[in-house]
Amino acid sequence: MSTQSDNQPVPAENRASGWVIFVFFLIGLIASLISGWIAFPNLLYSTKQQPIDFNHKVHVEQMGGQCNSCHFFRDDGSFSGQPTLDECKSCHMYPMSNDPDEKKFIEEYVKKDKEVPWLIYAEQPPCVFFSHAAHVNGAEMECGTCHGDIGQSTSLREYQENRITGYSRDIWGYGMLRIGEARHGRRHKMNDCAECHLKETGSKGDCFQCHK
Amino acid sequence: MTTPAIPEGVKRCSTRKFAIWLAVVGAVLLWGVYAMFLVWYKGLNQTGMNDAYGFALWIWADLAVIALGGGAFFSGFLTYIIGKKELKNVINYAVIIGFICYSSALLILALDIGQPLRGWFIFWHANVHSMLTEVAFCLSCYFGVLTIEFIPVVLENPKLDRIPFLHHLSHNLHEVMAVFAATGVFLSFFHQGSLGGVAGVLYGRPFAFREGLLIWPWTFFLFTWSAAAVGPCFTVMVTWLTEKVTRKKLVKQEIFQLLGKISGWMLLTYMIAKIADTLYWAVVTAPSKGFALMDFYSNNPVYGIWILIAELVVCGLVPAFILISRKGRENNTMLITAMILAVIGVCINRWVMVLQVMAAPLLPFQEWYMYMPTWQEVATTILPVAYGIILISLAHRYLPVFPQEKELNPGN
Amino acid sequence: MKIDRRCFLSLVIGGAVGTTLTPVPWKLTDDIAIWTQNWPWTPTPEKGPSVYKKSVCTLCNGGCGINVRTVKGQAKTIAGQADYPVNRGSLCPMGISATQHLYGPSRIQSPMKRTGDRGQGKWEKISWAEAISTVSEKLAELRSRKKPHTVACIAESDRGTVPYLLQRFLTAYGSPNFIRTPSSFDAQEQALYLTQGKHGTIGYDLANAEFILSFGCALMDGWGTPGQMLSASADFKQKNKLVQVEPRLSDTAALASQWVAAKPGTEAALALGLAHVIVRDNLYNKDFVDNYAFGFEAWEDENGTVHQGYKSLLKQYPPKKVAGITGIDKGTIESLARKFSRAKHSVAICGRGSGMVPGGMDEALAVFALNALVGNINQPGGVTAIPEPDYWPEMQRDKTASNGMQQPRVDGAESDRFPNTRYLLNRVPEAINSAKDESPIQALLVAGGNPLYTMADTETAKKAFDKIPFIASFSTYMDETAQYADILLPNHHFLERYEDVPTPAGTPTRVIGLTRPVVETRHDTRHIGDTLINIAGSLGGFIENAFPWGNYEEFLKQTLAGQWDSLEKQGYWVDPEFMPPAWEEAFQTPSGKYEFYPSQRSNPSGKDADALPGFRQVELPGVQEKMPLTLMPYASARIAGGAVANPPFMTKTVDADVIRDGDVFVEINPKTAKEHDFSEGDAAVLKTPAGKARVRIHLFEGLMPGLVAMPVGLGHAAFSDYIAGKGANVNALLTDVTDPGSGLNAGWGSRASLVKA
Amino acid sequence: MTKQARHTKTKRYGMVIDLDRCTGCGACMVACYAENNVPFRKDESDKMLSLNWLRVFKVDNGKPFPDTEICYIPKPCMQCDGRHMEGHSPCVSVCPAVATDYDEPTGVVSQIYTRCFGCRYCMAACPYHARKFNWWDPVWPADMEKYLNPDVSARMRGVVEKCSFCYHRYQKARDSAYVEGRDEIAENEYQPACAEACPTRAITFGDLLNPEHEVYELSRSKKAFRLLEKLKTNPKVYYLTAKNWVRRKADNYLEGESPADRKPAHKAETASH
Repeated sequence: MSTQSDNQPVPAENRASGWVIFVFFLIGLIASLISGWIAFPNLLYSTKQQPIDFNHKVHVEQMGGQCNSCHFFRDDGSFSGQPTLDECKSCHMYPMSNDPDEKKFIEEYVKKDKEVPWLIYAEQPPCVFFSHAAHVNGAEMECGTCHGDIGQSTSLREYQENRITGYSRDIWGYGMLRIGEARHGRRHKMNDCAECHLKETGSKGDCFQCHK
Repeated sequence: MTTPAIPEGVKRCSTRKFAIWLAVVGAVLLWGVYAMFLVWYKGLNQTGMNDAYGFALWIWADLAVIALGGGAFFSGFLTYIIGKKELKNVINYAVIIGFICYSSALLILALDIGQPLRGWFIFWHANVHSMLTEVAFCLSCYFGVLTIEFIPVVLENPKLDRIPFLHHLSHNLHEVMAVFAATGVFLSFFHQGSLGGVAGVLYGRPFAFREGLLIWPWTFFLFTWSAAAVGPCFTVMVTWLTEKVTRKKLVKQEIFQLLGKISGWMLLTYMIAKIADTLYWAVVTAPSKGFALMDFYSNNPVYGIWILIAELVVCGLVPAFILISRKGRENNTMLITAMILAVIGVCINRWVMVLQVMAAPLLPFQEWYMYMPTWQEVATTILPVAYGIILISLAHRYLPVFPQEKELNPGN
Repeated sequence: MKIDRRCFLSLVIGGAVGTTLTPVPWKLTDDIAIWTQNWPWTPTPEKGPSVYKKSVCTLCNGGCGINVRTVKGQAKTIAGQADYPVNRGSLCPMGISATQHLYGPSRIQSPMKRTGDRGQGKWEKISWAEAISTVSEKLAELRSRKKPHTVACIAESDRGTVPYLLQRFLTAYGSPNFIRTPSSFDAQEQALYLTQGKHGTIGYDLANAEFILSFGCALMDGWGTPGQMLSASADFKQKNKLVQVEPRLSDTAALASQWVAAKPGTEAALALGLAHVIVRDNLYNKDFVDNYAFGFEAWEDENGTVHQGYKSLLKQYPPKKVAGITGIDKGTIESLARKFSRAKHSVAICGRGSGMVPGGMDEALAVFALNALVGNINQPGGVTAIPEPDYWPEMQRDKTASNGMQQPRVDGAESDRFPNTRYLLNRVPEAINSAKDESPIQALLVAGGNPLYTMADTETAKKAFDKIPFIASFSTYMDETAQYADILLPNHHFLERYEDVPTPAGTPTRVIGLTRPVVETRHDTRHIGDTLINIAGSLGGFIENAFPWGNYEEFLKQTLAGQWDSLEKQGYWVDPEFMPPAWEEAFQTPSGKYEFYPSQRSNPSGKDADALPGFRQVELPGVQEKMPLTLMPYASARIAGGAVANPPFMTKTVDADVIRDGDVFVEINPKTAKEHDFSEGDAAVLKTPAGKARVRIHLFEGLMPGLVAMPVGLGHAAFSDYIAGKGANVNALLTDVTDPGSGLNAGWGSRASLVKA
Repeated sequence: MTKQARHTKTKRYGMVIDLDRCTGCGACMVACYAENNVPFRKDESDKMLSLNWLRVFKVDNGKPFPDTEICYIPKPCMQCDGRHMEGHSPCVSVCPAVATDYDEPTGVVSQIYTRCFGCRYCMAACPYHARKFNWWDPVWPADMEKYLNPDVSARMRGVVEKCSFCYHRYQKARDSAYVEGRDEIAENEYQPACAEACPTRAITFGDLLNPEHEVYELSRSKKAFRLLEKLKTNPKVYYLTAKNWVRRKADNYLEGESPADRKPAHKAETASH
């Protein structure tokens, strides 16, 4: 309950002046803007390194310039995604170069018969059915349209993972609130799919087209 | 004992007595809050709902409190738009009751979804065809309006009123209150209606389904009409209860009678429409879907024809006739009884439009589905009642809710 | 410069305004919602290429071909193998949900030994070496005491290489006590032997039959090979060729073109009544009966004694009398007999329920005689004997073993009393419980089946098992019997192992299917064949020599060398040379003919009436006054009634008027309910002479008044929480009723009472 | 840059269930649960708390012994075309967050578990109780997670799920067609798990608009009817029976009405766009 002193008006000379109050407002405003726009994104994502480095460029050159030499369609129309150890082993049973990462690959994975736990930049959540066949064969799209120039890269970039959702940052894109450029090819959020579908096919598509 | 936090010239109970009162009600509130967190943490398996009862006690409570909270918009409509200035004497209380009802409804809605953290999808990914979307938007907006309407009442607390900024804010808000009242009426028309639409559009549920006008089933209009009719009854009923608890007269009897008269005519016209709707449904709609009227009122332990009679006659026509007759209104017991009956009637209506819809079997080889709420559901449904009592207690104690109180209780 | 609380308020407001202008609230709201879409405790199945693998399901003796979809070495879904000659792509719910058993909680994950009391469920993990040596030491000890014949082995089948290895092991070791778990095929196979002189599996060519008269066979609920029967059902239905004799409107009766609700236990009388009409009206196949059958007319033996023939026996079964016994009206009997004899290929089949419900010899012989009367033996759409597989290498054995093999069998099978019966597990409990000193079984190897669940009067069986000092189980699952064992040597799950599956009962062709590993072994289990080879190796001597193979797989490939290519490629092998022999060569009975008068039948009284298949009402135990109702078990395709219990998916499909809140519902006719003052859903206690159980009442018009029908397959106490503790085990309420000449259990039901709980 | 996506003909996938063939064995249910990662609980006896996309009901004609007859009625999601055949199925129109949608190319009513926030309005709207709510977190004991089908996502607590006509099989069949350069998929390429598993071949599945598909004729047969036809939900699941009493179990008839007087089932072709 209230006390007697509360009921007395505070003398004016004991009160902070208007501009001091405004400065405090500004301090609050600027501090929150800085932490929200700069600190928060850094806190939200953890950075992970790929288990071994991989030179796409060299592989593309060696394998005849085609992505589908390693990322191919299976007979049933499903997309193979990352090559399995067996597929890698067909060339890399023994070192083909002096590359330290190749050595590491052979020592730690080939010899131990262990799959490489690649971190997949464009990995979609389990509720998504993404048909590579529809895009690559049906719409005759290039891999790079969505995946950027990863085929020309000589080294794997770091992988950023959203600490809350567990998804790759490539899905949301690198800008916060979808502001700014999408790095590394296109963003892969539903809106991005819908946007392109609307443009190319005249419809965002039905839910089941891409969900399972 | 008067402290400056309490409005001038009115008598309030001792702080100690008030604290004990709050503690008792607070205990009930805490019980509800515990159940609420249990539901949020463990999920809806804490309820007695099942796949036959996707909607149950909570949705009923939602529909009921929103109907009863209709007093706020309808009193506002009468006061600010029709110009029944004498109703200014209850409008504060009507707003507070409305605020309690609507905040409770929102709370229950937040409980009643399987994925509360995705609750905002209803706004962000809204399906404009869904009555529930309409409900969510109108309900939230109207709750905003109610909050704005509530603020000046709060600011009239003597202590707050001393702060010049707040004093001026309060004054200016009062000036534009008619605008908000009008907005509130508009929004209320739609959300009360869309709540009616929630059941009425279910064309796969012959018990609920009603033909309608354009995209709105008749229940859309019936719900709005009944909320307008019964909302003021609930306001009077709560005021009357407050008077009983505080043991003093807070609002003049003429006001009660005026509201009773308006409610009575509203109720009567509503009942005429409701009976016409029921007849059309029983004679045309239900048979077209293969059901005779009695299919919905037999072969089960609860839902007999009594419920229809209770809703339409005992809690519908009877209170309507009492309220439209001068004699009925002038007898306080009759007046209050009629209002309580009307309140029960609208609660029954909301109950059958939710629960009986779920209970009635559709395929001939299925039986009636029965449902028993768990204590968690009951506790969370009582939670708003406790919360309402606390808010009303605080409001009554610290805010000048009833302008006529000083006049009616001289010598304090 | 003064700083007061308004400054802080201002700071907070500034912060709040700023925060709304940052991504924080919006991104967090969205990410938290995405988090709910990706809760780490909701599993994400691993993606990968689908690989389909063919195998054969061994969850029951049906042996259906299956096609398993695997992804990254994990079994995902199971469907019927479209070209498999038995089930032709159809599969029962049990087979479809086998992955649940593979990965489920009822698996025994390693060898274990008991640490608590029997059945208490306290186990200690042990190594395979310890498990093998424990069993071998026990067996060696019994041999050293010259008691190898006190070892018994229980298996679910006596065909195929695994049962063969078990038999071979016992033979080398010195015990005659290989015991197959009981089923209605015991009586049918014996009837086959008595009438045709052949040991083998019975094949019914239902696909080519024009008229099928089923004496209570739950064709749609597990009889024979479930996949095969379900697959044929459309044909039964379309061609209106099925008549079902049964007191309950079962799924099979519902499918039939005619449901003949005979009183339970009177099937033999009905068969005889039909035969009466057929013979009386000269509707039988004269060629077959005159030239290839024996004992139809009266006959004279070598001593000059004249014996009554089948024809004159039938005189005692005129339709009027049969109508009285069976409760079926005379006209129906007459018309049924005519339909049966006039259809081009008629076949009568027997074996109540899914084949798990017992039945006596008279019934089997009476039904067989119907097929003989219309000459439908080794004909399209008829009955054929499928010879037992015979591809086993020779072996030598030592003296202890030879002596052991001379000893009588514990169960009394093949004794003077029951000379034609091969296995009598139902008589084992009595043999043990009535033994004066120590149990005649000192060590029991449970290598299949789940006797402590499936045997009638399970309590008595349990008491007998208590007296067996050593019980080893090879079960894949923690079933009721494994739970009661002393040591567990778990076999691989069938999706992890090789095994051959010979012609299942009922199938009219000679076929071998190959069960093979579709996933890698998940637990520290071992193929039962390998375990046996290990035990033999550790016993040494002639026993070791009898098992010269490195492992089971090697043995299997060697044994089935001729069929292996086909097995590997197609998953099955069909004998291209198998043709049912012509009547001239078909019968190996003493008369060389089909014997209507089974001259080999054990007949202590010497009376012709006891040798011929007459109708003798089985005296069910209990006093009629105290127990006025009759309990009959019924099979349901949604409840596995055999050794292996339901996986959770199947239990999920069971209706709420069969199981609810852990209680089983028994069906009674509303009339019976009225008499006993029951209404739907009432709780009751069902009492029989063997025991009692808490049940609830379900009213069903499709059940004959006076009966209580209870589903088989509930009331498990073992496996996992997903099946244990649901309802009651009907087997525990039944009693063994010894069939006089065969020793088989003829107790198809029990007297019972229902009292309100 | 990119070519227009290939356009295939509009389909209206539907199912015809021959009730005279169904023996109630339950294989369809089990196959459905295995295919669609439907979880299970220790006690499933309360069928209104039991997640099942397909349930087989046993009904009888109510006549006394021995004139009793029984029939099994399998009930998946009816994939309603809606009141005016335009896809406003009872459930689709009420979902406040577009978590359930009418798939235009196929006519399948979709359910997106990650969009659903669990208001259960669709369940209230569905007259067939085809929609099931995840009251609990799904749990697969022991190693049972290993059998989960990667083509179907596991559902989390608090969302509604239902039969999808195994839409993921359609997606896979389309993938296969894309890779082989085909625009259309064959009838047998897309069959839901229940139809494939039905050992008595009582379930037929295909495009109701395609005269070459078996369902086309079957759904137009005199024996064909649909559940609760009078509600005008326009299901795409048809049933066949020759028995009048079974038809009476499948819809509500007023006194004096008989199934025989009924107009034939709505024809799916009116739905073609």
